[in-house]
Amino acid sequence: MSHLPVLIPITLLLSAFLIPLAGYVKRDFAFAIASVGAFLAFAFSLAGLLMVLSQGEIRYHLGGWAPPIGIEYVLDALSAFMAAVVTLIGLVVLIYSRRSVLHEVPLRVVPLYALAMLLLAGLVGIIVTGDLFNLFVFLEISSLSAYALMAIGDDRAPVASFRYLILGSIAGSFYVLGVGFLYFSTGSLNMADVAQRLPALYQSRAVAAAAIFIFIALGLKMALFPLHLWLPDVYTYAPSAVTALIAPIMTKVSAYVLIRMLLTVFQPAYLRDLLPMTSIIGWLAAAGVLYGSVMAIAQNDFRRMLAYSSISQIGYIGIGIGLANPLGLIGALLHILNHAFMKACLFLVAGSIRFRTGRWKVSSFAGLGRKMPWTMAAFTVSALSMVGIPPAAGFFSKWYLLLGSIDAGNWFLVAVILASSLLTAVYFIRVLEQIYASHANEESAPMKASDPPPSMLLPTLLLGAGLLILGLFNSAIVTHILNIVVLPLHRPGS
Amino acid sequence: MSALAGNYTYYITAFLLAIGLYGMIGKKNLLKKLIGMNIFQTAIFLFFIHGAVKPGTTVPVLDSRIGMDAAAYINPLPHVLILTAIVVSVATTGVALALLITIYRRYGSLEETTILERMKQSS
Amino acid sequence: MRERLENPVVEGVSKFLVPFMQIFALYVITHGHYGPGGGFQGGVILAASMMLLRLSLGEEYEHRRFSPTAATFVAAVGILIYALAGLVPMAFGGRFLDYAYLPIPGLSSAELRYHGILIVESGVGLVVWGTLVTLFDHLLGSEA
Amino acid sequence: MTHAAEMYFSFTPLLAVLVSPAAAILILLSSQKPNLRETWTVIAAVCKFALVSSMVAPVLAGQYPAITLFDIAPGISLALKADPLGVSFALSASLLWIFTSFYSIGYMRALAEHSQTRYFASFAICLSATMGIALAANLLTFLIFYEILTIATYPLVIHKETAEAISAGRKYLAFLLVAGGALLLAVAVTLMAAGTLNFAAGGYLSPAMGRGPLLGLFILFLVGVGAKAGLMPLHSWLPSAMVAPTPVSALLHAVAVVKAGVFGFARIVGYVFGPSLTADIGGATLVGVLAGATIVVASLLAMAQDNLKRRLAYSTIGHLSYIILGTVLLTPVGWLGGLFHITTHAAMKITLFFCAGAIYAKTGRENISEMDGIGKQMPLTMAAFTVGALGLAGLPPVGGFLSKWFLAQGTLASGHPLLLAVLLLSGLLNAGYFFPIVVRAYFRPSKHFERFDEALPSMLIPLLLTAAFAVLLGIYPDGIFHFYSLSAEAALGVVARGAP
Repeated sequence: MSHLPVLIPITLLLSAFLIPLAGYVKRDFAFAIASVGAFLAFAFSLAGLLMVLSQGEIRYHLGGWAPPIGIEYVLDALSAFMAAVVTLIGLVVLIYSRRSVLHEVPLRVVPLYALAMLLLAGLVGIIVTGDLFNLFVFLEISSLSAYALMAIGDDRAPVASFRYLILGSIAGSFYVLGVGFLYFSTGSLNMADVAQRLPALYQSRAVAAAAIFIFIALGLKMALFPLHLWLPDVYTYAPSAVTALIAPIMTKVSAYVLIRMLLTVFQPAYLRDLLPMTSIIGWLAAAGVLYGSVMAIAQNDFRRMLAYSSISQIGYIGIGIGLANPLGLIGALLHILNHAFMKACLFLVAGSIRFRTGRWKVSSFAGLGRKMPWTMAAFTVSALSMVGIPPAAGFFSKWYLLLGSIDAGNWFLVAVILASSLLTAVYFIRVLEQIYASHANEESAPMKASDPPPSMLLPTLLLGAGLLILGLFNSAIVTHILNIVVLPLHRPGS
Repeated sequence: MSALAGNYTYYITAFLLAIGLYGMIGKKNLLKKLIGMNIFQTAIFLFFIHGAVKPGTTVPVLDSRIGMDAAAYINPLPHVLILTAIVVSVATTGVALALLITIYRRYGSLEETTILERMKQSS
Repeated sequence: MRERLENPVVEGVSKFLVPFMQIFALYVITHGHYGPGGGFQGGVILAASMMLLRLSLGEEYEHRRFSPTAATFVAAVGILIYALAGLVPMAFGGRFLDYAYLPIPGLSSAELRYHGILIVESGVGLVVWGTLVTLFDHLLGSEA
Repeated sequence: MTHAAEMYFSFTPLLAVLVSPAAAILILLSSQKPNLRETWTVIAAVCKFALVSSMVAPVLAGQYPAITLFDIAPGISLALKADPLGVSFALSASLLWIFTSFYSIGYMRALAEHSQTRYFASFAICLSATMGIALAANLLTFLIFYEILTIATYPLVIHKETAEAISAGRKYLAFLLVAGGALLLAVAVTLMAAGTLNFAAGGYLSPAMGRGPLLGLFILFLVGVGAKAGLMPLHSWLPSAMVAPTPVSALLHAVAVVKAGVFGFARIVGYVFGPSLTADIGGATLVGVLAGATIVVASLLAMAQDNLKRRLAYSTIGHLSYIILGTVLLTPVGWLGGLFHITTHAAMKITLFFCAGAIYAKTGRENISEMDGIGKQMPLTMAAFTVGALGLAGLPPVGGFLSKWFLAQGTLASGHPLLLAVLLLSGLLNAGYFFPIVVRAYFRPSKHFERFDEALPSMLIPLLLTAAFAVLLGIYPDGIFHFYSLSAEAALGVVARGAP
């Protein structure tokens, strides 16, 4: 009997509460506990993933109460994969964060780490839980810690955070409302149980309402266009380390829930064929892909550019979900992984630049290529990956999405995917030109700068190198993990 | 008429949801937005509690006169869920209020337009 | 820093209310496992009583009686109790939070469950109490 | 063959690809020591050529070294295979890299250029990508190296870091990334339609897909590789990119990058669609018209250029279309002419670029109108230039004559005498834009160029050698490196099966 499903969130939760205690003794303990906690959680996730792959899914009944009465934690290929991604990114960013946090917000170190661990615990909880209402609780735990984390930033951060809080609460409420409809229709909150009872109720309007409410909620949470309005400010004004933690994983976890709903709770056949939900998601996502890219081109603030780029990249994930065919979903899942790596790497680079030079305007980056060669190398790799240049990882998620769109015969999405690559190239090439080929102008007066200390540089490089490795060996991930995840889409009648 | 009467909680719920949404989106004052959020969440609590109701039953506290007959009690689960949701809502409101206090200290106002103006001035 | 309001009505009413709130909170926590209530709710009431004092009597005065550090400590102890109640059964062959496996001699598994949930509820109550007061102190007390 | 020898044999293509990235890393690490850094470049170039040339004999004997590395996507492996077509391209690129390495060292030092480490490292990556393109065994591997080549060339294009260079770089990326997107889509559609991406001589797409969709797919491929190949109307990045340092223009914009486009086109016509399908769907006619127009228009535009490198660029555009034309003639002799022209044109054009670079490094002059009488100062350079010009105009004994001769035969064999006229006209136009340069250099007196003063030996010797190589190809086409046999073998392999 394996306790892994529950150990992952509990480790994080425990360290979240130990941090303030230890932090009062010595500020550095906060960082140490956070790192150890994240490392353990990652180790458990990895072990869980390996166990799931070799022995099949692990279902864990909390307190020994069997569902539908008790709460169940489930590690299957999908949740184990996501848990591993989230904890890995969390670990890398936390290791990076120490110097950056001390530099930017020295007075808030202890609460920042406590909240960061709470955030991770919430996100991992969302991933492993098999209970619809428990998911809401974790969703709110992660959101609350995110609001507080984001508010620790410069002057505008609290306003951005408050806006996010209002929208996030709407999302949370809509989710509960949807769950309420599901519960009153099926009498159960356990995902597997609900899934079994739903097919008989597909004609029910209450179920349709449930699906709509849940999907609006998740669309808001994952910043799916046009529900993205909260995102740019939040990413721009939060401390670098916080953005680097939130940007790569938080919206992805909502995308995960969407996929979970699509595959496990509602059957693909329902959302794809009976309610045209997936195609609506697909169209919105396509609009978001283009909108995000165009807006990113117009930005001069590096972090804001990355924020809009996130909206666009989330659109890719949305396209994959919208396609709701095996190749498309593989693309979406792979993009969750790849984009987590890319965005984490890019925001770490942004943090390093801020750490060394205090700058964040693209137009003031001239000459950084010589000053911070390693950081900029990592940036270059992730930028190329964002554009979709092989063999960097970003290429392959686009590859599967493209195959999925062709498979679905949706040439509009094909055009969107290709066009967005080019738009992405436009805004990244602009930065690359500044970094490597521009000479200092008055805005970027010559500066003293160098690569950040190893504790910041190594995580950045690790992510950069990871992009190439993920790219070259994506096939292993796809065949061994993602193919299992998308099996429900192959089932007859779906 | 009976359809209206039988479903009146749903209408109230929808009405409250609309008020809450209006408050969150239409009002320019951040505190009023927060109040709107609370109304919105309350509407949802109401919806859940209504879903638990069974006519002619009593509160789900073990009563020796009724015994173990589950059908004689209202469904306790939605209450438990909503209790949790209320706690979550309280926590959210708490964090929101704290944010508002910080904002007020920095900008001296909770009116969105004023805040935006002062942001522009400071940058 | 919250200033003391210096308003006799507010101070008097709060001073009068707080003991009742706290006793009610303890009742809610300890009766949670067989009636409406529980650690979460009781903890909130307990925290609310503390906040009321902080608001009405001023933080400077109130911090001397229950400091922010103490609040954090309470939260951490609470989570420790909760985690132990959850993890100890795992060490004895049960699942997380499966109190029937708590190693307390002389009790049947039903009784173990009955008392186990009380332990957990007390832990949760402490956590919620401590966390809310900590949040309150952090977000309001110190100027950022 | 023993087991170990077999292992080595199949690893040769991989090593040929990997030599230069390894060199790039060493180059980056030794950025503070110019001599060491440039030693790495030369060693890598020689090793690469040795590796490629070691494959020639077995390939001609029918043994194609192949290696399948691992799955890059489910069911599609990262695989390399050295067939005659690939080896002939790899061989000319790697041979000319040796010359270019020496030349680059001289050129960069003579002009005391900045960022030399970045320059040499990018160059090495470009060559690696070119090898990958040449030896790719399936479309996805091809695509990956194709995109790497696009990106690795970018730092070389913007090397000067002037506003002009940066805008040329943007133009370059705009064209090539769009083309890359088209190619990506084409590859994806091919995979979904045919279920495989492995190249097969004679093509593997089935006509069952329908004529219209197939033509659409063909056009996507054409856009994908046509932009690199400078096929009109996708050519305009190439003259702009001439702002790059001359060795870049020489090797990349005459040998590696643009030839990768042409080579890719040959791969797609010969190994994906197959000759008969290309003819059936009307692709051959379409490309024939485009290529014919490109040849004539590019030659006319070349005449109007005063900047020597831009004139060479337009000349390159025209000559690339010779090769494209050769492949869509769909006859063995036409293919032979086209493929052989890859090598001969490379040798001749690189000579011309080297000459242009030598003149620029020595005198700082780029415009033809300023080169009156330069033959007196740099007689050897101009002699080499003359050889290249003769060859491009299609005159014996330079290699260009032979390839053009085969192409002419091909046009007749496939029954398109109009195309023969295009070739002949183009020969005249070539003469029309090259010979005036030669005439100015030798016969217009000028007081600026009185003394004999050649460029550095490290620049002069490579350009003399490439000129000699161009002549060698003309009089002894099978030469030491069997370029002729490789082209012939490749042409037969493709067209003998499934010719229309």
